[in-house]
Amino acid sequence: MSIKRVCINLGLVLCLAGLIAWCVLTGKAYDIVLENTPTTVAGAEQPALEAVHVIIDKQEPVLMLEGDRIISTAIGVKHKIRIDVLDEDDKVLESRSHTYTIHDLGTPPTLNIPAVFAASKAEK
Amino acid sequence: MNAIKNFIEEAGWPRILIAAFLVLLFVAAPFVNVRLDASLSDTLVRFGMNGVMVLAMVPMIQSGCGLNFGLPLGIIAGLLGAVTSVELGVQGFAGVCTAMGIALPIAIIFGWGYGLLLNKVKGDEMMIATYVGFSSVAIMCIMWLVLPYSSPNMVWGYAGQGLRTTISVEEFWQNAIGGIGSFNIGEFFYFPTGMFVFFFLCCGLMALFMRTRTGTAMTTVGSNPEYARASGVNIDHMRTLSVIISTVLGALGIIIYQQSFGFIQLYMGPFYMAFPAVAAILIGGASVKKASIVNVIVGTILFQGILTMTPSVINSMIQTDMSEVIRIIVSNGMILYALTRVTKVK
Amino acid sequence: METTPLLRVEGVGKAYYSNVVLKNITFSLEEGRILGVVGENGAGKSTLMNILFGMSVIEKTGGYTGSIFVNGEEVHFRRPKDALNAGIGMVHQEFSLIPGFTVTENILLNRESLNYTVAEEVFGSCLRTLNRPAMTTRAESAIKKLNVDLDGETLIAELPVGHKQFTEIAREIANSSTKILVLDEPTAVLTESEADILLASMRRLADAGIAIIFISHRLNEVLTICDDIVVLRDGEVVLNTPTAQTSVRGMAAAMVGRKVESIAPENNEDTRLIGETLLEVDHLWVDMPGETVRNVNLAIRQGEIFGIGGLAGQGKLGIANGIMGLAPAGGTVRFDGKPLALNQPSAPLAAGISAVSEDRRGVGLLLEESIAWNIIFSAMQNQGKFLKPLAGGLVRVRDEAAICACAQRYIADLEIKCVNELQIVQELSGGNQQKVCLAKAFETNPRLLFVAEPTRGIDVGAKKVVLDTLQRYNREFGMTIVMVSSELEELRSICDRIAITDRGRIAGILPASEPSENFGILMMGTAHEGAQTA
Amino acid sequence: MNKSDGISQFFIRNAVPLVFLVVSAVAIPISQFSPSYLIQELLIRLSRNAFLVLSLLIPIMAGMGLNFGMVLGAMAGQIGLIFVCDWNIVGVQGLLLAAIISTPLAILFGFLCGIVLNKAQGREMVTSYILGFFMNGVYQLVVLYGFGSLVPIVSAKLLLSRGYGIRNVTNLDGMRRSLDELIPLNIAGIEIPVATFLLIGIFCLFVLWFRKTKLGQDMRATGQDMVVARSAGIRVMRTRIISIVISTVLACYGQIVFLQNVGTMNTYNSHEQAGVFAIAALLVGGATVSRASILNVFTGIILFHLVFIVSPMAGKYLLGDAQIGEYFRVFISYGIIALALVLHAWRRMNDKERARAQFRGAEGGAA
Repeated sequence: MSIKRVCINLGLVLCLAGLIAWCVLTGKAYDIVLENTPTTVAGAEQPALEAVHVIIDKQEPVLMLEGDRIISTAIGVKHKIRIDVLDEDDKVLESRSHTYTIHDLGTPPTLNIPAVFAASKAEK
Repeated sequence: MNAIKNFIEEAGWPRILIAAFLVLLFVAAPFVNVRLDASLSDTLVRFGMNGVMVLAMVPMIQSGCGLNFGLPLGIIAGLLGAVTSVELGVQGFAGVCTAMGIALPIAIIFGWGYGLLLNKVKGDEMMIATYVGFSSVAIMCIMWLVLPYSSPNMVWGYAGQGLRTTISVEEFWQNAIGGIGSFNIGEFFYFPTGMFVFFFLCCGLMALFMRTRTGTAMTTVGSNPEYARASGVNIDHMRTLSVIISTVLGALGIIIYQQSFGFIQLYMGPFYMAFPAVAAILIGGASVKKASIVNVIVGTILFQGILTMTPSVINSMIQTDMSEVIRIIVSNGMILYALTRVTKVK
Repeated sequence: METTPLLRVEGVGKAYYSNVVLKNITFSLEEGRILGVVGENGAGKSTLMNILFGMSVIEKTGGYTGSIFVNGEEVHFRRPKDALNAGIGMVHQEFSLIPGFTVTENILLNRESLNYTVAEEVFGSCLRTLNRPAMTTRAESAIKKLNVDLDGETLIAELPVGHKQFTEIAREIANSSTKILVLDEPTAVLTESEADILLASMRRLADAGIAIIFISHRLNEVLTICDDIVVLRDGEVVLNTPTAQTSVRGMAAAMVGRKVESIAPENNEDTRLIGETLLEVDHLWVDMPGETVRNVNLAIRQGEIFGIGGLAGQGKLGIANGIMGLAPAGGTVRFDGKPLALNQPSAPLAAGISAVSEDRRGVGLLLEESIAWNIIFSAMQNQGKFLKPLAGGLVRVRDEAAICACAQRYIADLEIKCVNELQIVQELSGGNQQKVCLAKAFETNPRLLFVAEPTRGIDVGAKKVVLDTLQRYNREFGMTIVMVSSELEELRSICDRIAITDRGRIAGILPASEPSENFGILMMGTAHEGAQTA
Repeated sequence: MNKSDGISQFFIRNAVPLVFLVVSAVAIPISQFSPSYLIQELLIRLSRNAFLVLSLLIPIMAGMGLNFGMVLGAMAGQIGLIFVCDWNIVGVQGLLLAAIISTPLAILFGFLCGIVLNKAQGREMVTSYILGFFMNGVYQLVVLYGFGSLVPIVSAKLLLSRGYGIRNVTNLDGMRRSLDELIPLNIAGIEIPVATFLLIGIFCLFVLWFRKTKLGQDMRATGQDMVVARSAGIRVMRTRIISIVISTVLACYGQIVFLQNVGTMNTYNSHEQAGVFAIAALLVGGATVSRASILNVFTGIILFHLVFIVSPMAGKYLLGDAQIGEYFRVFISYGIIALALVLHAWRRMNDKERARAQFRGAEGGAA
């Protein structure tokens, strides 16, 4: 068996492995629990938000009122979450984004909206 | 040692495994609270119900036409007879006889045409038979809707026309043959004497036929068509005749089946009916080229025994109904074995 | 100038178990020469070629003795591939071509020109693509060497027989390593003009340096084209000479001329009554594959033993099969003055003609059934024997007792060696199977019996029983017998008259007492045109 | 051959597609479907089925007839899909992964099938057919009893309530039409599954290319005359097995493509349907047991499914009963296979006769 043949075969095997990895990493769908409940971040009390639109990646916005717990799905490992705080007329008051990987969220993956909201504020 | 080896070679592993499996089931039955006498009785009833259809395989195998996967054609003839008999409202033994009387000429005509077709496609009979069977079932589905039957026992209530998928023969001729001379032993054991008499009558006639000049010629055609031709036998006639006999037996077989079962199943009912019959005769020791009446009897008992015993025994053992899967694997595995084995011998 | 010959065969012998078929064969073949090999059927030609080509049948039956040299080096072929590698190409009698492929594809079958593809790095060389232009060029050059008009793009199925033959030869030439070409009766299927073209191509190939071994039954062709001639008889080289030093007659005599012990037929004229014409055959043609009968006229007399001989493929077997309705036939056959329907196997049986087929296992026997069944079947089907009434004559079933009795009678009479009459025929030896075939035919009490190749593949003892039995039935019951055989001496030993077939016609009919050479000349198809008489 | 003979030959050769053309020409107006609906439906069915039907081509080339054993490939594909569903991988990635995991399975099945068929030479079709049934039993055994007990299945959504065995219907929502809609294109309200067609196109090119390879040539040789091919040194048995393996693998991909379009999977029935409909469609396209081309595939799918779509409605308007149309299409799927097999066997016998007659004629001429 020539070196060339070995190289090509090896390359193909690597490609295949890469493909599998890519499929699993970008194609796996996770159920994420979204909570809009009061929580404590670094000692600071974060109250639940009154009404927000939660947008994960490019999915449809999910409306969450105070105290809601919703199960949503996210495909892939890395996600960008956007939180739009709404006023009484459903107008966007403030919009904040946050990036996270699925492994940051623990099992089952849980995302606390006030915490994310606070964290992204801290980033700014 | 040698004798055992010979026996295994002769019978073939699958057959021995199946027989052993059945024995095991019977042995295990009392331990899982399955009544032996009831199971035995069930097996016998099913044996009587299916025996004639298995017997229908014999003439075609013997004449070299292979396994009759086209059995549904005969079954359709039987169904037509049965349905017509119910339409006429004949009851009891006379009803069954009417059904058979009507089915007979239809089966002969079907078998004749089917035989002519098979003579044109020598070597490919089995595959074509399968699909001839399937398509005839499909076309009859249309016919059941269209044919002018009107008995309120059979047509759909709301539409007033088109036959129902299952028609009860309870009021007409359920057990009209099976019930003759039947008796019970104890609470659970029922013996359908009439059905057995009928089945063994058919077997006897078949055995007798096989010993006549024509029957001998038919076997010879299957064994070596060239030899038969050189001896002045008309091969095509013999093959056609065997197909007709097979079709007729299929028709009678389904009527026997129905009178015991209590229902006529129309539409897609006969679709896969050839497969259990084919599997049974193969389990009984027949090959694609040779079959005897002993094969029929042994095969039907083994196959039907497994069909009755697996649901009850296995279910009690593991609380799951695996019988369907076992049926599929056993029957098709057996056919597969026969198909791959015959070429190896050649 | 003395050179090493391209091929040298030295002292080659071969025995199938105890049966010696080749003894001490020695000859050599030089570059650019054509060697003609002639001999009767069974003289050992095909065995010799099998050895040369490394067919597995030789190795399986214990190999051969002696040695073969190619280019001075000793070789021992175990597989056809070895022979191919050594440069020996063989064109068999049966075409080995794929009908739906073009001429080019067939010429280069499994030796195609290929292009590199990336896929082969993963899945191996079988995924290279075909290089059509290169293939066309190679095929064309091979065809050109033959100098025949053959289009590389035509499908084989659309070619006439002759061109198929050329394709076969081109295939061997296309293999550039081919130095020796073996042609096994290449002209047998050709028309005369095609044969001429082939012979011319052979000459061209020889001139181009290829050595050719040419096997043929047409002595004239051998004389015209070959440089040297080897004649085989009974597994021995009886003549090995340059062509110039022999003639058709010389070859024919060498081929058939035994130690002419002239088996004079016993003086039977006084004990036997040869009667009037019983079977009359007029312009019979029979379409039997490999044994085509084109135009045969015969008259067979009541009570005689009539022999039909001739080389394989010349139609002698076709005659019997045609009359028995087993192969499509035409012409007129009259039996006992009444016309006999052809193409209808039951007609001759009903008229009282039976046959013992040359294809014992294929047509003659029910291998998986008992001896008894085999013997009685014909008589039962056609004459309603061995049936007994049951249920007051309503049905008639096999009379097993009578069947067994009958079988036992024949087992004793013909010395069939078996356990009992219920033994499966498959388990019997060839000779005993043949006796069962005879018994089957005798049981129908035929007035005329065709016996085809009755002694083929059976041992000496059985051979004698078979021939003696035939003679006995002829003497005792006056049964007219037509015996078809490739073995001339066997025919001469029991027949009264012998017809020789050639190319589907009767080349001539001679009394059995004629010297062998005369039969040989008839067989070789070299007799003058007027020989075709009835 | 004269001209009228040529025309009649054309009609005889193309009898089946022509009959279907006539049937659909009559039935379309009766069914009262709008052209855009029909086109949309046909496109969907073309994209769904083309792959499955194409997978039949290679065994035909190798002379093994219609590969009824392609259901084995479909089973492998379904097993892949079950796993992917369980791991909750969605979209095209899910399909790709399903294809990757089911490939070795399909190769194994194809290899087994090839070995069995080599043992049943001359009756490959009926054997592969029964093999399909047999493997269906094995499949059920594994999926119905093994999955969730022996084979770990995480997702409770897939399992039967008893805790093991896959449910009768597996939902493929995550992958539903993900390939079809990968490259969206909408012309005049008709959605065109571009990506699927691209894939089909690539595969057609593969088949064309494959015919030109040495292996393809060996397969054709084997298909036409096994004895000659063997004597020429071609490894016949191996070639036959490879052809079945390729077919099985492609059928596996075909089933995945098919199911992503449908969006739900009948765990225990989907594969059974695959074989019959693919074979019927190919035969309707004018293919025979021994010869099939890519053109046959596409004409076949279009004609077969046209009749399939319109027959229930046509039956309803014509006879007042949609059920008749339903049964009619069951009949044509089986009937067409029966007819094609009969025609094939018949033609083979006739050809043999004719070849002999020709031979006889030549003899006569020479005499």
